[in-house]
Amino acid sequence: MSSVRAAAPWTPDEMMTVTAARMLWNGCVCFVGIGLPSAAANLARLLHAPQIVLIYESGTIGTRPEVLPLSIGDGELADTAAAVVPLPEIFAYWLQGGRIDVGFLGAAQVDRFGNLNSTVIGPYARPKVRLPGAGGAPEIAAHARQVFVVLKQSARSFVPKLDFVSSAGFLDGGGARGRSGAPGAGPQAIITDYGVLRPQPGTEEFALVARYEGVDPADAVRATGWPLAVAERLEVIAPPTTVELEALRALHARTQTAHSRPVELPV
Amino acid sequence: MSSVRAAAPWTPDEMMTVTAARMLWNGCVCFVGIGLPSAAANLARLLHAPQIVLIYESGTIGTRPEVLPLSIGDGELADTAAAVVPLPEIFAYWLQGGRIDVGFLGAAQVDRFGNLNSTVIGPYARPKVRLPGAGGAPEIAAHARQVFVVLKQSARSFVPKLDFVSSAGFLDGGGARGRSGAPGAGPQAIITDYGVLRPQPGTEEFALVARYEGVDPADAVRATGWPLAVAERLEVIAPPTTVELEALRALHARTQTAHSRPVELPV
Amino acid sequence: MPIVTLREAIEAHVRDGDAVALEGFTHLIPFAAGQEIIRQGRRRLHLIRMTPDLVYDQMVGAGCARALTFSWGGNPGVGSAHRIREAIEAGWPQPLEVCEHSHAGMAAGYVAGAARLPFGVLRGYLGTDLARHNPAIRSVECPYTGERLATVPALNPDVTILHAQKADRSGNVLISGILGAQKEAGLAARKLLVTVEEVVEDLAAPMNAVVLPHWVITAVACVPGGAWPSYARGYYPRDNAFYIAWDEISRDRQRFTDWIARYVHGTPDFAGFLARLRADGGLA
Amino acid sequence: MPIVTLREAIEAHVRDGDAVALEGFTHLIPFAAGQEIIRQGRRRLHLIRMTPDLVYDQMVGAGCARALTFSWGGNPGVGSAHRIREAIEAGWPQPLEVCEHSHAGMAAGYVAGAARLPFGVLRGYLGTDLARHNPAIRSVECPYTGERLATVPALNPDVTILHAQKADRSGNVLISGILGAQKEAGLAARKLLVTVEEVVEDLAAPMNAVVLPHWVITAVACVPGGAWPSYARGYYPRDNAFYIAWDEISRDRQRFTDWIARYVHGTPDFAGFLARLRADGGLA
Repeated sequence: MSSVRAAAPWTPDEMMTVTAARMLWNGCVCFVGIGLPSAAANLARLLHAPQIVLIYESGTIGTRPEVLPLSIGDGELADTAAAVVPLPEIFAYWLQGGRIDVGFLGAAQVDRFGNLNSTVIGPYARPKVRLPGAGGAPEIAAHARQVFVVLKQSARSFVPKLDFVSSAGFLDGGGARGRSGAPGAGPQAIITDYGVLRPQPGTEEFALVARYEGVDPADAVRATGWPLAVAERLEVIAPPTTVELEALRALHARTQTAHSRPVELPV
Repeated sequence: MSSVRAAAPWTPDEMMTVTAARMLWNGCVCFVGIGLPSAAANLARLLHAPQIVLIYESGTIGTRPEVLPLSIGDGELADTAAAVVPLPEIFAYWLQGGRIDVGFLGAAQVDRFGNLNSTVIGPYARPKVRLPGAGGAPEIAAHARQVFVVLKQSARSFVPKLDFVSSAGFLDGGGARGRSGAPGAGPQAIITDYGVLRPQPGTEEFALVARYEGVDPADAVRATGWPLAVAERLEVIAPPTTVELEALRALHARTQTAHSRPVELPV
Repeated sequence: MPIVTLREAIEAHVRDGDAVALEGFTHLIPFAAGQEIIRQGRRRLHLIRMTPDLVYDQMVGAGCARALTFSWGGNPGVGSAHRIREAIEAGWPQPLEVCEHSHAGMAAGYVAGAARLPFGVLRGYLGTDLARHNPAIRSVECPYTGERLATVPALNPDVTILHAQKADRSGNVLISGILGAQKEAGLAARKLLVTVEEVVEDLAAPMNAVVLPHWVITAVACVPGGAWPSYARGYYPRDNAFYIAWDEISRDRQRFTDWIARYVHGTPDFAGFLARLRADGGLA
Repeated sequence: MPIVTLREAIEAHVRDGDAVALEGFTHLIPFAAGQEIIRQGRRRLHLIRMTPDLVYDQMVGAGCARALTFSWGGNPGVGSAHRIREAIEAGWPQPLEVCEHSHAGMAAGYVAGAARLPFGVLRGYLGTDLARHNPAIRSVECPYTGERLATVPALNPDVTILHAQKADRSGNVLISGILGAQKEAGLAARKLLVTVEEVVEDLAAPMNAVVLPHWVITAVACVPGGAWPSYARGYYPRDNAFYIAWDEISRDRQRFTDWIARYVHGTPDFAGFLARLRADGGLA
């Protein structure tokens, strides 16, 4: 396989993963969720951030999985961790203890202040769609020094008003979060399939500040349920390098192989 | 050594230890302190209560030491334990969790309601004698299903009024403890060098209910700083059997040998 | 602490209407026990679990539950827990009352339960709608700083059921690997049932390992494979293919009902369940 | 997380006036660190420790401390901590302010400190005089049951110092055996210093062992024997003879002062201390 060919096109997921990975620095303590955040954090570890500390809420601290976990508590995470502790300890001593630099969150909906809904579409008592729920998100959102949100943009996901606030971003903006007593600085980036949104000073409303190569910001605005502000100087995010893409694809390939091995029960 | 000769005289400590050991039953979960309680609990384990569960506040659960520990956290306790857990867990999940059948306590002073002082002689702010302090006692006294107190009788130790309440017995008696919200039943026996005192129904004041062979109850009364009530029918406690004495002395001898081995530092 | 069959353990210790927690966070999920509860037809259970995934999807869909206390409910890495969703969205097979927490809140509830405190404290639920919809989430004022902190009531299940790697013949149980809130949920319960992969002479537990002593356990049953399709570290890995297959099985009421009839009600026990699944090609 | 000498660690990270916790419950007591603090002449420390035994007897007698937070202070299995007693009873070498707890209360304070909560809750101090004399012991009302429960303020030392068996070259630390409140005290602190018996390539920590990752540790120093006369499981047992000998050494002001002068101030470091003690016949 030629690396030039392999690097040629990439999917939006790959672009988002690479963008998220680049935001993580060597030594960063990262509270990781399953899916794209886990891929991004491990990609960072395999490339520019070998000393990144990955913590999964299942209780694994400093884990270095060879393949990506499908669930938040795959055996691979425990087997390669520096420490495996009870789950209540992870939330009390490590997350609430203020030891997390970056928490990753996804959601079904985000609003202009980075508040997230992962609980319900429609009224809580009579849901149109019952989603899995908040899980670790409310306290990750409160306590991580900063939060990165990863979510594809659409009018359904980037909404003017959430059906339910599962975890707090900047609440109503304008300093409301700071006054709420939340220790962490809140969401500092929303990584989408168009680019990156960041909170604006003062208002704390998210605006598009960076776009991927080839993206028309007008498309990002159309894919947003509120009138999305666009920065005057819009940064352009470099496409995935060959090294990034190869590492990510190799990671996914290893993962695929490992997860498709049939399980043999010893009974 | 002839067992008859060995069994002939015994010390008050031996009589107290054997008496305490006999009060423990097979399967009993016992929160043990250092010294005589530890000897008694291990003697019971070696004789009639092989399934007794010994818990030391240092975090060792179900420990089966070959020799007695000098400190509450000797290595022997960890090496022979079913589980070794953090100390905060011992107090939260195991003691406060209501899992202890019997807690043993000593003290410098006891009053007629089984309240104990192990903190200070004289005023707290200007102590005549500053004692080590309460340690685990306040919560052992509150949470163990029952407490056994072990203390030699004298006017200095069996006092009409404590200088300081380190741990609660029946408070002022007459049901005060029950009203205080303490979950455990409180002190159910005080084992002394004269015999055994137990709380009387209603008043909850301790009275002498059993004496060792050869003890004149009038001596026990004279060795008590309050007008000690004596039960009408005073039980007589059988002297240590040969088996008990031999097991106890062998335990102490093993302990002595182990503890006098010189320590060699690997430096 | 007797070592019994799983059938005996469930018969003796799980009652209709009980508050029951099957814990295990991704790892060591007591699937065999959940299916035995279905097989025995328990009803009106209040199910408690941080992550009601397939094990409670089966129990809810089979009609065992009237209420659910949880913090995340889905098919991990796959999508929805369809049976739980349909119970909440459409009341099928019966309405499901929900008491919803965050992971941190629920963990604090188990910790309080294990310590026999009436409530747990956390700096949690800040700015969320969870407290608005769950009246169990309240607050206290710190007597030192004046800060208001969230509280959750202690979780004290009538019965907690865990799966673990090993028990010795006395019934001491060793749990190794990802622990979730298993120990706390176990110590918080009035009764604790444990299924294990094997019963051994000597646990050979390393220093400071997680061991539940026999005298806090109500009954142990030996059920090899009892965590499948989740995993037991040292015995078998997670069967990701079944989690993915479950999405199809559970999406449709009838297909789900047929699956329960054939594989759970149609088999005498978990060994029979695994044998039929293997015969049908659903297991390697 | 650098691996440094103990002298460097204390010089850089322990300041006059700091709140300092040397933890370790009978096991792994950081004696070498306590003596290095004496050697460097630190003053006005607020010493925090559940069981201020010989290590704080030495520091208090040497004049390092102005305050003591504790729950049991003595010479375990032997008797009084004479220097601590004389500081409290007679103000020598200087008055010692005390903040006194029970073990359960102090443990709850460390747990709260590690979790960055402002207070810990326990059903404790019931019917005792401790709360009467320690204004830090307060209460909250349970928002569910109305029960009043005791509270203790979080313990958050400026510096916690621990001794452990091993560190690897990255500074990850393994603690094995009796743990006390070491992990909680370590995570509650603003700075965490650890002395270890040895630095190894691979910790070889068993699953679920207690490992403090390098990034929560401020500095590690390798000090073989650094827990003597307490013990380090796997390395050397407790030197009970020295605990007994200390009773005589510490009973008299002058004899104590001479001992500190000869063995602590008169030696450059802990290796020198052990060598002199051995030369004098005080160590096998």
